[in-house]
Amino acid sequence: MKKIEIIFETIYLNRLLDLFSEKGILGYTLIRDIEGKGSTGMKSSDQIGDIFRSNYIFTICEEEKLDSIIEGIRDFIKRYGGKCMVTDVLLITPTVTDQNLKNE
Amino acid sequence: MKKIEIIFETIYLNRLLDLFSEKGILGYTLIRDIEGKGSTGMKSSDQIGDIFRSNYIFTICEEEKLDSIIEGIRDFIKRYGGKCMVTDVLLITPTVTDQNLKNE
Amino acid sequence: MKKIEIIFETIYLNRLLDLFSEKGILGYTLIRDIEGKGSTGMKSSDQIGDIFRSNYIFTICEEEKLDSIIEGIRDFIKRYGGKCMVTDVLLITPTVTDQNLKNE
Amino acid sequence: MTTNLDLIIQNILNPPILFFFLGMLAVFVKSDLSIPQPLSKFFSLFLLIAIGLHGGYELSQSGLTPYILKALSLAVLMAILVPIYSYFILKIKLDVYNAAAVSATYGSISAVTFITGVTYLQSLGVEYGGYMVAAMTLMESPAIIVGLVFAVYFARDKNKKGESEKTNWGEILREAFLNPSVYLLMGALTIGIVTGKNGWESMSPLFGDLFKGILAFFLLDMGLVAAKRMHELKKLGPFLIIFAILMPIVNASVGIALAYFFELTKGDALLLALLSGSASYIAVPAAMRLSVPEANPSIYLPLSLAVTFPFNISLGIPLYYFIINNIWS
Amino acid sequence: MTTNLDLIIQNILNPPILFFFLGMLAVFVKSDLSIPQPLSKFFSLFLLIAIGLHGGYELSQSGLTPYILKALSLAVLMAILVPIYSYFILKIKLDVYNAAAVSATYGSISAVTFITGVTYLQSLGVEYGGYMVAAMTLMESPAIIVGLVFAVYFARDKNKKGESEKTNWGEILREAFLNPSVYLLMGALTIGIVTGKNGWESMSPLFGDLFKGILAFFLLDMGLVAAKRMHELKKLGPFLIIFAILMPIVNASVGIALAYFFELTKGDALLLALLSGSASYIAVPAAMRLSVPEANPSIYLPLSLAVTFPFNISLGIPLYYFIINNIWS
Amino acid sequence: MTTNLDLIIQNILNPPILFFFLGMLAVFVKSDLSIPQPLSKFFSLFLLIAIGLHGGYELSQSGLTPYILKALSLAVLMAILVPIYSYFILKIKLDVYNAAAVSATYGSISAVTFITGVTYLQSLGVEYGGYMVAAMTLMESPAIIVGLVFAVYFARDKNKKGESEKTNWGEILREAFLNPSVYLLMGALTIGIVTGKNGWESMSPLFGDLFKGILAFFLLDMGLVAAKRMHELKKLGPFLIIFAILMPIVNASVGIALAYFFELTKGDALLLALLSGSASYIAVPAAMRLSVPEANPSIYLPLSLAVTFPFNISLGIPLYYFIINNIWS
Ligand SMILES: Nc1ncnc2c1ncn2[C@@H]1O[C@H](COP(=O)(O)O)[C@@H](O)[C@H]1O
Ligand SMILES: Nc1ncnc2c1ncn2[C@@H]1O[C@H](COP(=O)(O)O)[C@@H](O)[C@H]1O
Ligand SMILES: Nc1ncnc2c1ncn2[C@@H]1O[C@H](COP(=O)(O)O)[C@@H](O)[C@H]1O
Ligand code: NA
Ligand code: NA
Ligand code: NA
Repeated sequence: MKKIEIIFETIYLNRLLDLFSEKGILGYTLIRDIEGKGSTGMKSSDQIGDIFRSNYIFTICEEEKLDSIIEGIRDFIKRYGGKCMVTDVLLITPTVTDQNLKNE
Repeated sequence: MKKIEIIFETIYLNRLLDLFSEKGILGYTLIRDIEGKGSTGMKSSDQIGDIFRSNYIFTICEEEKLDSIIEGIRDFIKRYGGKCMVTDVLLITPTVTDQNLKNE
Repeated sequence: MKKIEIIFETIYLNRLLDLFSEKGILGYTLIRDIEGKGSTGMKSSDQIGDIFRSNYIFTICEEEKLDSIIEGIRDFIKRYGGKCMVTDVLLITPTVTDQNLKNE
Repeated sequence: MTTNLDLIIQNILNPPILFFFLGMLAVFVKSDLSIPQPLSKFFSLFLLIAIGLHGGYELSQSGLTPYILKALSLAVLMAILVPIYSYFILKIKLDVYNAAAVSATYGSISAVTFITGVTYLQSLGVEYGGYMVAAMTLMESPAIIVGLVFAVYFARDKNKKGESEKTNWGEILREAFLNPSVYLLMGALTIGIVTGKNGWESMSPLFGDLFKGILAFFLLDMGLVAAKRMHELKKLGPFLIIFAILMPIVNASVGIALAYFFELTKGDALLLALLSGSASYIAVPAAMRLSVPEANPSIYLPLSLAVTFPFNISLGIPLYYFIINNIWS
Repeated sequence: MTTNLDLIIQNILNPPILFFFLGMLAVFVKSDLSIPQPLSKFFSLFLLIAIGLHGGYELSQSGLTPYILKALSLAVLMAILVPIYSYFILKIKLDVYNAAAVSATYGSISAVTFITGVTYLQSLGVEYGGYMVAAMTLMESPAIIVGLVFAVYFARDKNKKGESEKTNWGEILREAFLNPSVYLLMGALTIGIVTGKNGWESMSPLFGDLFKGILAFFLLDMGLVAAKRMHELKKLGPFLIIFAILMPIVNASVGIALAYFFELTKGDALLLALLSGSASYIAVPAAMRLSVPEANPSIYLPLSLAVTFPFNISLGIPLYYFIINNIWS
Repeated sequence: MTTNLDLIIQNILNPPILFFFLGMLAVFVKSDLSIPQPLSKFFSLFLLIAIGLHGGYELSQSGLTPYILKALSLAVLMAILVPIYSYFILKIKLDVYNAAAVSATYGSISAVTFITGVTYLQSLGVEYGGYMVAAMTLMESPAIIVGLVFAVYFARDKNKKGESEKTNWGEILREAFLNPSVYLLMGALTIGIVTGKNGWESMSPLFGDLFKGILAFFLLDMGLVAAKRMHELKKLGPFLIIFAILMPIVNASVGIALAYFFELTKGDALLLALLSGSASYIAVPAAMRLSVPEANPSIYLPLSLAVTFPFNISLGIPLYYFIINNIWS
């Protein structure tokens, strides 16, 4: 499975979630009010109001879906800024066999 | 080394930590009150009370311990829900030689 | 690209950011007030004051820079404690070609 | 003579109640209004401490009279009765685990419903006893135990096939009697009793004067949270929704009957009715999630939070008072 | 006779203003003072509710007189005029998107500037109308719409080459009229009107008595945040910095002229001037970031927060009052 | 005549103190009670601002008399003396770094201990001076400098072998004199002086009337945090535990002797004793962690927070007052 991590401005959360559901992403994990620095300056968590604040989200998805999702995220980042990373993960499910662990 | 990440309901934190110490896991990092969506609906951070709230935890452990820990986590998830992922990481320690970095 | 994750005591944040800029790290993402357990006991988020509190930071950087950065972080950890992990990630940029995704 | 409608309007034209509906409306019109969790926590800690301190102070003035002991006994009786008969009603449609969890939820109480009733009595100028806070505290825990006994007893057979998961009664008792709500309420009550008049005077600028304002703030938050859970009601079907409205009325009526029979005052009768009719949405759901993970929180939480709570604070309070007013006079 | 300097000192020797500068100073001397975000949120929710409730209560006492309707109409007029002429001034140096965003920011209002003006009037013993809170509420949204119409209209050509991004007017209207600030202010205003004297009396120990203290706390926080944004001003160049100081004076003067022409009282005139001269730093920046992502928030936020806001609360208020005082008498 | 026991009971039957023990008890019985960090921060910001404003207001009324200058000088003297002799006592068992860190901790002060003493004097009706807040502010920083000088001076040899880590005195001085506690206290004190009676009147509904209630809330939190650190005491051994109880008594006694010799009033003597006897658990630990990372925070924080603080607020205050009462009369 692939883990897609995205850092984005808080204010665009709903648009990102819309993108997710468009692309058939049904699960995600979100951490609000993180901080960070990048090409667009500092984002900090102690703002008054929602400008210059960041969130972090990740979703685990099947490799087959990856290309289509990444394409959507690339457009998102082009328009709204942010960063996106992809890594390989092994998802542990209650039913998976021990075999999977070895083969990672 | 392996990084084991788990997302679970806040209310079961003590049980997960019990499982960790049972399995000889001595170190972990915890982020409270994250949000997320999955098969059991939305977990949000602005609940009144502790139901429908999630935490995120990860632990770095040796590959030899992995199987035994994963087995415990699988039971945990079967009973209490949640998600678990495993990835490879390189742990940097003050004493490790530069060699390790190259060999990753 | 490489993802360098560091867990460190809140109080040393400025010193770590100084190290980052010394080493030419221009971007990072920071999550404050996480919790954790390790060789130096429990760090919790509900302290009064800043002692025994932890932050989590990560930075994505090019592989060429890795050795120099890790060396600095190793000194940092030796003096101030903390944990550091390195993983491989694929950074998605608005301009990257789909080729990169395949080659990961 | 005040009519039923007057009683309702008197109740609804109360800033805290209106803030509750303002919160609900925010969700329905998709305003982004939100209240960060540390503030919710602050408001609920504040309210628990305030209720406890004030009740303790009043108890320190009144002492423990036979009348008070009678009222406290009736409260405990209701806290044991309600979850028992609720369980068997719920078993009609639900499995053992969910029936146990829902009955525990309804057997326990909602402190905010209680204090909304108190401010209602104050606005009508009707007397009530500070010892009813002690009654409330005593009513929080029993239902957790009753619900769990049902879950363990009636689910024996199922458990046999699974691995032998022993019920950790120590943890459950701690959860029932030492969960933060009960603990803080008992603690503040005790401090209120021990420090008496002097204590209350030094604390009342914060915990007395600001009480209604903070209640309004907290109800705004509860409105937001309750409305966000409402969409889950659709999946639950009519039986449970009707249960969540009728059950409070039934429980309140049983409370009223007992209060009448044992000659409580009108004010105390309303509070006993409200305690009997209200359902928990913090302490009991947390206890159930821990000890009966098989039960579905998307059943017991929305019923309590998004149906019974709004019903009680808007229509329930004046309705129960209307009944009491007619019977007592 | 009070001189201009007296008026300034009278304004500055006010704990809330001093706390604002204490916050700024903390950043300049690199003290680690910080206020967690949930507290900022608490203070701003508190202030909005308090302003709304009190304004609503006063409206419930005064009713809707022709004079009040006149004042409200002038307010709406200013809220539409200001962003229009600001846009064309800003276009001298900025592109369409940034000009639209900055003009929307200055067309809308800052509630904290408004209430700082109110406490100033109170300290001078000058009368003003509670209905000005309604005026403020009406002035929040129009500039968002005006700014967006400009952005969409004048950027048509550019958009043609890109993918056809249709403007989502539904979302924009919701953002304009139902953003948390506007929603809460309207809601509290309505609750204040509906519950009248009784309502206000039950809420005033929290939302009335503590108002100035919480304002001081919030301004301490705003000082910290404003000072942290100051370094961004260097990049903006003199045109915009001068704009951020002159524009409030121009807008306030237009407001004063209208107030004089339509015979508002001195107190109401000051508040209209302040509303016209103040710029938004919460609601409008959020709306602009959402609907005009092409505009650079490092332009419109620091101008409003780190230049116009400090200017208005320290020098603007006494300056505008000095002008009014000389014209009216 | 009040006996020592009466004095203790008078102190302990105080809601804030009782809430402290309620917090501790919650940890011991494993209740899940917790107070989110933004609330702790709110309470401590509130208390610092309130103490500063009120002290400043009183200073603005009294002016700077020779008596006050004497009291302030004694305070500074104690703040320099205590860490010096503490260091040499601690060196018996600890290494340079830990001895320096612990002595800095005990040389500085605890604002909450101070204000608990103030409320104690108020409950006894004993007079004290608002200028003691200035004394407290002056006492916060010197011990940080003294501790660091010891650490740097006595650890020279060790440092030689390691890489040449130069002590960053700029950062250390900023940490000593501009850490958030000192900064906010000084700032609020100044605002209190500058705005005088009018200023205090506008702020007192929040920062005056609610003071004891917020203190109770904060002490509940401190009880939780202190109890959670208690398990670390086991590892520290009897020398340090005894130090953490005897040292406050010694330091307070030296303070009392000086106060008697220089003819301070009874109230001021108690406050000087408390300031001398109390230990820092926020500002100094943070400064030490930054500038002496070699010292173990699991030594200096639990000693101050989990031993000295509870001792001082429960038994120390009445004990010191008992001594003063006997000597002065
Ligand atoms: N090199 C990096 N490593 C980790 N996080 C980054 C990096 N660059 C940017 N970020 C995060 O992405 C956010 C937006 O980046 P940017 O669009 O470059 O301003 C920043 O606020 C950081 O939180
Ligand atoms: N595909 C996914 N990617 C990332 N996080 C997920 C995913 N699915 C579930 N989660 C997280 O795991 C939690 C529990 O998931 P579930 O048990 O499926 O409801 C959710 O609330 C999310 O925080
Ligand atoms: N094995 C581990 N897995 C994950 N996080 C760890 C681990 N060990 C330590 N940590 C984190 O690193 C922090 C400092 O660790 P230590 O220096 O060992 O006390 C802890 O508070 C944890 O947040
Ligand atoms: Na009940
Ligand atoms: Na304006
Ligand atoms: Na001391």
